[in-house]
Amino acid sequence: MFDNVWLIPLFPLIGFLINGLFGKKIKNEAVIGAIGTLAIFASFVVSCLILMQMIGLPAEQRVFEKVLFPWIHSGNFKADMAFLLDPLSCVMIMVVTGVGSLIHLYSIGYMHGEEGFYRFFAYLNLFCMSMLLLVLGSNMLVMFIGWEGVGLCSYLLIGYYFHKKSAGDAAKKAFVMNRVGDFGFLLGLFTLYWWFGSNHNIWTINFVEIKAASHLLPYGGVVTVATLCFFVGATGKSAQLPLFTWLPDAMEGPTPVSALIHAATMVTAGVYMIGRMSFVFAKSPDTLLVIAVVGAATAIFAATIGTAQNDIKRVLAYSTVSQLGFMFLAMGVGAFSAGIFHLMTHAFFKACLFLGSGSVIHSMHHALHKIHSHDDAQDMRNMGGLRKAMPITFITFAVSTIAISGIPPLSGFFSKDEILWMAFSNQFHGNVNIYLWGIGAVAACFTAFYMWRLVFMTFFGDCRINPTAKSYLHESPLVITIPLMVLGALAAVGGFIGVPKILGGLNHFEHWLEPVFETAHEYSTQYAHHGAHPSHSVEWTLMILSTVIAVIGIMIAATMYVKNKSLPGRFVATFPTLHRAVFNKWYVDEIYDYLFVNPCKAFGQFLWKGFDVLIVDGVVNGVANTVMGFSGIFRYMQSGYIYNYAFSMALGVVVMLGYFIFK
Amino acid sequence: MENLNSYLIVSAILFAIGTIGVLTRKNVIVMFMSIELMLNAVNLTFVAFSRYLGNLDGQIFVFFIMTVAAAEAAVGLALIIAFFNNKESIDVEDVNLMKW
Amino acid sequence: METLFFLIITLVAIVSAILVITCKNPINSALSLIMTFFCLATYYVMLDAPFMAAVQVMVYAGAIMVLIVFTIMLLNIRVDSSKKHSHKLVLGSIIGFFTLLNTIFVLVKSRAALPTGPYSGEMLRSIGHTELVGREMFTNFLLPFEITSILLLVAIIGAVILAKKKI
Amino acid sequence: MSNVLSLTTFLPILGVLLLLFIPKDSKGVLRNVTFAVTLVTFFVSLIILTGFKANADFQFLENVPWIAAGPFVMRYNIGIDGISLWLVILTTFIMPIAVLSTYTAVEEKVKEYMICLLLLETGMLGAFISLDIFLFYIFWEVMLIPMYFMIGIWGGKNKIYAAVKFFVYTMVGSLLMLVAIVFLYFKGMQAGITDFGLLQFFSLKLDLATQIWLFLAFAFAFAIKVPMFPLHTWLPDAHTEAPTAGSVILAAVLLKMGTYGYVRFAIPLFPEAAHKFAPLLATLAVIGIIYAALVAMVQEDVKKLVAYSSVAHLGFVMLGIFAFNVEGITGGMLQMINHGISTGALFLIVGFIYERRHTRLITDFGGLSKQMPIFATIFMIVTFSSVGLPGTNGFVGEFLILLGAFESELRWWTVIATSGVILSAVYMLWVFQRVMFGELDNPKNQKLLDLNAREITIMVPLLIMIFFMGLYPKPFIDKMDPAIKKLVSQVRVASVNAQVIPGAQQMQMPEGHPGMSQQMPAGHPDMQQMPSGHPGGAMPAGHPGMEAPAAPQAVPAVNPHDAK
Repeated sequence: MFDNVWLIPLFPLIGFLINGLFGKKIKNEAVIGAIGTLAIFASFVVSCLILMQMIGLPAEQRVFEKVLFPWIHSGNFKADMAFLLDPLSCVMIMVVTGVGSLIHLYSIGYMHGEEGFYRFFAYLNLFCMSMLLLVLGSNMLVMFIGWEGVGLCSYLLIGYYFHKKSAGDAAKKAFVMNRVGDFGFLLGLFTLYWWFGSNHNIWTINFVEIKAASHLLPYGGVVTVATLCFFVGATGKSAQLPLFTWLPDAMEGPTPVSALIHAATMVTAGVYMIGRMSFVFAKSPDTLLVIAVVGAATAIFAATIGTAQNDIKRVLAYSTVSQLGFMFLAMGVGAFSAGIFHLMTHAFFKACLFLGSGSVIHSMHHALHKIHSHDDAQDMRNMGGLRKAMPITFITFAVSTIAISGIPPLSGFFSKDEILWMAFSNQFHGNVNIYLWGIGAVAACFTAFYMWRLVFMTFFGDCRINPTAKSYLHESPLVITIPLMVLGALAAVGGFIGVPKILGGLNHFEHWLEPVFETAHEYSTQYAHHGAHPSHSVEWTLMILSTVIAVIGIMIAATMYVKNKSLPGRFVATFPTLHRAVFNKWYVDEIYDYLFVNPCKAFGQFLWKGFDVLIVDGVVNGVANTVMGFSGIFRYMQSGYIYNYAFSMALGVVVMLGYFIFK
Repeated sequence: MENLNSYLIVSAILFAIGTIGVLTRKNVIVMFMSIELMLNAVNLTFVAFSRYLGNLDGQIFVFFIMTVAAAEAAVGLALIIAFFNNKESIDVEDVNLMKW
Repeated sequence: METLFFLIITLVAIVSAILVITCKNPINSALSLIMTFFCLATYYVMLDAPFMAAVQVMVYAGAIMVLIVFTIMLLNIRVDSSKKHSHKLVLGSIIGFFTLLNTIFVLVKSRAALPTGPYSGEMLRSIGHTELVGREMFTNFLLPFEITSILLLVAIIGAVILAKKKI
Repeated sequence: MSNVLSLTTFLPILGVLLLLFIPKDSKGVLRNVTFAVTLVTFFVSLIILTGFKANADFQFLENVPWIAAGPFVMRYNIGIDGISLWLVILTTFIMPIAVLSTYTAVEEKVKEYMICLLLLETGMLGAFISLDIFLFYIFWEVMLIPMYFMIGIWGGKNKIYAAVKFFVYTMVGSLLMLVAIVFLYFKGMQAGITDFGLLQFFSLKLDLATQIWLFLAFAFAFAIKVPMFPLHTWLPDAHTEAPTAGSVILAAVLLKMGTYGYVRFAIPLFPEAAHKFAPLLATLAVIGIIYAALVAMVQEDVKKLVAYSSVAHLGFVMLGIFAFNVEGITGGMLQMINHGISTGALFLIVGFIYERRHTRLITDFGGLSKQMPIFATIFMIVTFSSVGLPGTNGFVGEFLILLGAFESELRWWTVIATSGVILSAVYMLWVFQRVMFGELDNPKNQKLLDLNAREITIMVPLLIMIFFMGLYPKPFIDKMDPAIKKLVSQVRVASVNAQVIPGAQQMQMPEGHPGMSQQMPAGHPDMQQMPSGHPGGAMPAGHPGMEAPAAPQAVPAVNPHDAK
C-alpha cells in the first residue's frame, strides 16, 4: 500500500481537473459535489489503508520514501517529486483527508445555489491536493510546492466572492503575508542547504537525509539563523505574531473554507513544518525560546481581541490564531507530539465550530433574505436564542466549545493541558517557564470566556432578530448536520488516544510519534538543565488549576451575557479606550499600513516619479536636449531651401576647382 | 576665323552668367532658363574644340546634350506645373518640404 | 571684318544673357534667351557647323523655348514680385565671378593634349558638315543615338504623368 | 539536414520574399502566410531540438567564408550549444503566437508589419546562433531596425519618443561594443587569431586591465539590453508604446539578448574582469529587483507595470548568472525562458483587454472576472507564473537562481533579492485584484466579450509550457547542463586568479571557512589542480602577489600594476 501513496494527492487532483475544466458544463450540483467529495474520500480510504499497514509495522520501520519522478536536478542540487510516509505524515493525511471529506460533504449543502458552485469544489480539491503534497513531501521543495499551493488556494477561496472588494483585499493580504513567510522559508532552506553542502559536502534538502546528517549541525549559530528563517515562514502560514492579521480578514471566504483551510489544515502547516524538522529546530535552544514566546504572546494577544468582536466568524478566527499560538508554544517547549496532538484535536473541534457557525449563518441568511433585510447575518448582536430553532447545531457547537475551553474529559482538555504542563515543566527555558505557563493559562481563561460569550450571545437569551424573520429560522439539512455530528463526536472523544500517564492513560499518540521526534528529544536533552523534575502532585495541581481557570472564564461569560446583560455595556463605558483598542484589533492593521504599506507605496511613487522619470530619464533627455540644442544651431545651415543647397554646392565646386587650378 | 580662345572665353562668360542666374533668381522658370544657358555655354565649348581639333565627337555630344536638354525641359516644366498646381507659386522659396 | 562681326555677336550674346537673368518678367527673360540662342547658332555657323546651327535654332530656340514660353503663359506669371535678397545677389555674383575665373583658366590655360581627328575645314566644306556628322552619328554612335530615343520616351511619359492632375 | 540551423534562421527571410508578391490589401492572406512561415520555422527548429545531443559541444556547425577585407576576416560561423538551443526554440515558439495575436490588433500597413516581424525573427535567431563575433554584431543590429519601426509606426500615442529612446539607448551600447569587438580582434591578431570566430577568443589570455575595459564595453551594451538598473528607462516606454506583438517579442526574446550576451560573450571572454565586477553587477541586479518591484507597484498603466516587472525578473537572471555556479546559471537560463513565456503571456493578456477597451489604465477596469471567466482564469495562471508559484515555470528558475546565488559569494545580495519575491506578489496580485475583482461598475466593461477561439489558441501553448516547465523541467535542464558546466569551469579557472575586491570578504558567514570550499565542492576536477589550502576568497584585497600560486597552469601572470 505504501507504494501507492501517490494516489492520495492524485484523487483530489483528478477531482480538481474534472470540476475545473468541465464543471461549468456539468451544471448539476449533485454531480459536482459528488465528484469533489468522492475524490477526497477516496484519498481518505487510501490513507486509512496506509495507516493500518503502518500500525502493523514495528516502530523503527515506519519510514517510507516514494520517488515519483526527478524534478529539479542541477549541479549539486537534487530535488525529486517524492513522498515521505512516517507516523507524522500519517497523522496529517488522516486529519486532512478525514476532516476534508466531512467539509466537502458539508459544502454540498452549504454552497447550494451559489454561483460558481463547480469553482468552489474545484478549488477545494486543489487545496486538498496541495495540503497533501505539503504533508507528504519528502524534501523541502515538494513541501514548498504544497506550502505555496495552499496559499494559492487560500487566495482563491478567500476571494471566492470576488465582486466584494473586501474579499479581494483579504485574499491579497493573505497571499502577501504568506509570501513574507515564504521568504523566510526559502532563506532557511538556502542556509541549511549551503551549510551542509559547503561544510560536509552533503548537498541535500531531503528530510530523511538531513535527519541522518543532523548530528553534524552545531548547537545554535547557523542553525539558529536557519531555524529562525523557517520560523518566519511558519508565522506567515500559521498566522502568528506579527503576521497574523490576514487570518481574521480571511473570514471573507465561505464558511467551509474557514473551517477547512483557516482552522483545521492550512494554518497548521507551520506547526507541522516545525514538527517535520524538529531535529533541526531542537539544535537551537534560542529558536525554541523564540517560538515559545511568540506562541504564548500570540495566544494571549489574539484571545484578547477575540473578546470584543461581534462577527461570529471573526471570533472563531481569533480563537484559531490563539490556539495556533498554543501549538507553537508546545513546539517551543520541545513538546512536539503535544503540539501535533493539539493540532489534531483543534482540527476536530474548530472545524466543528466553524461548520456550526456556518450552519447558523446559513439559517440566519435564509431568514433575513426572506424578509428582505440587509442586516448582517454574521453579527452575533442579531442572533440569540437559536438553540430552540437549531438543536443539532447547538449541541455539537456546545460540545466543541466545551472541548476548546479545556473541560475534561473532552479532547481539548488533554491536548491543552499537556501543552501547559510541558511549558511549565520543560528543562531548557529556565525561568521563562513559569511565565510561559502563566500566559498560557490566562489565554486559556480568555478562550473559555470569549467562546462562551459566543455561545451565549448566539444560542441563549432572547432572539434579537426581526420577529418575522424568526419564523424562518430552522435547522440545517442533514448534509450539513451529519458532518457536524461526526466532528462533534470526534471533538468529544478524540482526546482519549492521548490520555497522559498520570491519568492512567497510555498516551498512544506520543508513542506513535516517538520515532519521528526521538532525534529531536535526544538533541534537546543535551542542553536541558537537569534539575529536579516536578512531581506528580505538581502536575495534578496544575491540571486542576487549568480546569478551574477555564471554569472561571465560563462563569464570567455567563455572568456578563446571561445573568447581567448590562455588564458588558458598563464595562465598555468604563474603559472606552481599552475597548476601542481591543475592538479595533489593537490597531495592528493600521500600524502595518502606517509602517509598511504606505511607505512602500510612497517610496515606489517616489522612485518612479522622482528617480525614474526625473533623474534617469532626466539625464537621458538632458543628453538628448543638449544634442538637440547644438543641432538647433547647426540646423540653420540646413535651411531646407533648395537654392541654399545649390549655393553650397556651387561654392564647393568653385572652391575645390579653384584650389586645384591655382595651387 | 577667330581663334579658339575667344570662343572659350565667351562660353565661360555665358556659363558664369548662367550660374549667377541660377543662384540669384527665385523664379523657378528663370532658374530653369539659366540652366539652359549654362548648357548652351558648354555646347559652344564642345563645338569650338571640335572644330579646332578636327574631331566631330564633340558635336555628336552636343546632340546628346540637346536631347537631354529637351527631355529635361519636358520633365522639368511638368514638375513646375505640378508644383504650381499644388502651391499656386513657382517661387523656389516655397519648395520647402525639406525644411524641418 | 570677321572679328568685328564676332565682337558684335559676342556683345549681343552677353547682353541678352545678362537680360535673361535680370529681367523681372519671365517672358522678357525667355525672349532674351532666344536671342542668346540665335547668337550661339551664329557662332556655330562661324565654326563651320551649319547643321549644328540649324538644330540649335530648331530645337532650342524653337522647341524648348516654345515650351518654356507656353508654360509661362499657362501659369500666368507676370512679375517676379517677391523681395530681393541682396546678400544672395552679392554671394551669387561672387560665386559667378569665380566660376568665370575658374572656367577661363581651365579652358584656356590648362589645355592638355587632346585627341585630334581627321576633319579639317576643307573636308567640312567639301563633303559637307551634315553628311560628316550623319556618318559619324550612325556608325560610331549608333547605340547611344538609339538610347536617346528611350530617354525621350521616358521624358514624354514622365512629363505626362507629372503634369496631369489625375491620371 | 546539416544546414538546418541556417534554414531555421533564414526561413523568415524567404517568407518576406513571399510576402512581397502578395498585394497589400489582402490582409487575411498576408497574416495567414506569415503565420504559416513562423509555424514552419518552429517545426524546423524542432528538428534541431531532437537532433541536439546533450553534451557541451557546439553542434549543427556551419563555417564558410563570408567577408575578407584586409586584415578583417569574418566568417559565416554558426552553431548552437545547450545555452543558445533553448533561446532559439523560445524564439521560434513565441513568433507564431505573436503573429497570431496581431490578426485583429493591426489593421494598417499589415504587409509592412508582417515583414518587420519576419525580419525581426531572422535577426533574433541569427544573434543566438552566431559563433562569429562580427556576425553576431550584424544580427544584433538587424534586430534593432524592425523593432524600431514596429514601435515607431504601429505604436501608441507617444510612439516616436519611445522608438527614438529605444533606438538611441541600444545604439549607444552597441557602438561601444563594436569598438570593443574591433579592439579585441586586434588583440587577437597579435596572438595569432585569424578571424572573428568566437571560440578562438576563449583561449585568448588578456591582461586584467584590457579585460576590464573590454568587459565594461560589452557589459554596458548588454546591460542596456537586459535592461539593468539604472539603464532601464527605455523599457517601460518602449513596452507601453509598442503594439502587442512588439511587446511580446521585446519581452520574450529581445531582452534575452542582453543576458545571453553576458553568458556567451562578456563572461567567458573576460572571466577575470567578470569576477571583479560581479559584486557591482549583482548589486545593480538586486537594486533592479527591488526598485522595479516598488515602481511597478504604483503604476497606473497595466502594460507599464508588466514592463517594470520585466526589469525585476531580469534582475533575477543577472543575479543567477553572476553566481558563477551551475545552479545559478541554470536558474538564470531557465528564468530567461520562463520570463519569455510568462511575460509574453502577460503582454498578450494586456493586449486582449486593450483591443476590447482601448485603455490600459487599471482604474478603468474592475470586476472583469464576472464578465470574462476564461480570461480571468488564464490571467490568474499567468500572474502566478510570473509571481513564481511552485508548480509553475517561474518558480524553478527563481529558486535555482536564489539557491545558486546563496551558495556563491553573493549571499547577502540573495537575502535582499529574496524579498523581491514578496514584492512581486504584492504588485502582481494587486493589479490582478483591481482589474479582475470587485464590482463590475464601469458600464463599458459590462459588455466585454470573453476570449474567442483564436485568443484561447494563442494562450494554450503558453499555459502548457507554464505547467510543463514548472512540473518537469528536467528535459530543459538536461540539455543545457553540459554547456553550463563547461562555462562554469571556464570561468572558475579564472576565479582563483581574480582579485577579490574588498567587501566580498566581509560577505562570508561568520563561520569563516575558506572561500574556496564554498565555490568549489571537493571532488570537482578543477579542485585537484589548485594549490591546496590556498584561501582564494580570503586573500587580502590589493595583494600584489596574487598571481603567484595559481599562475602556472591557468592564466599568465597578472601584472601587479594592472591588478591594482
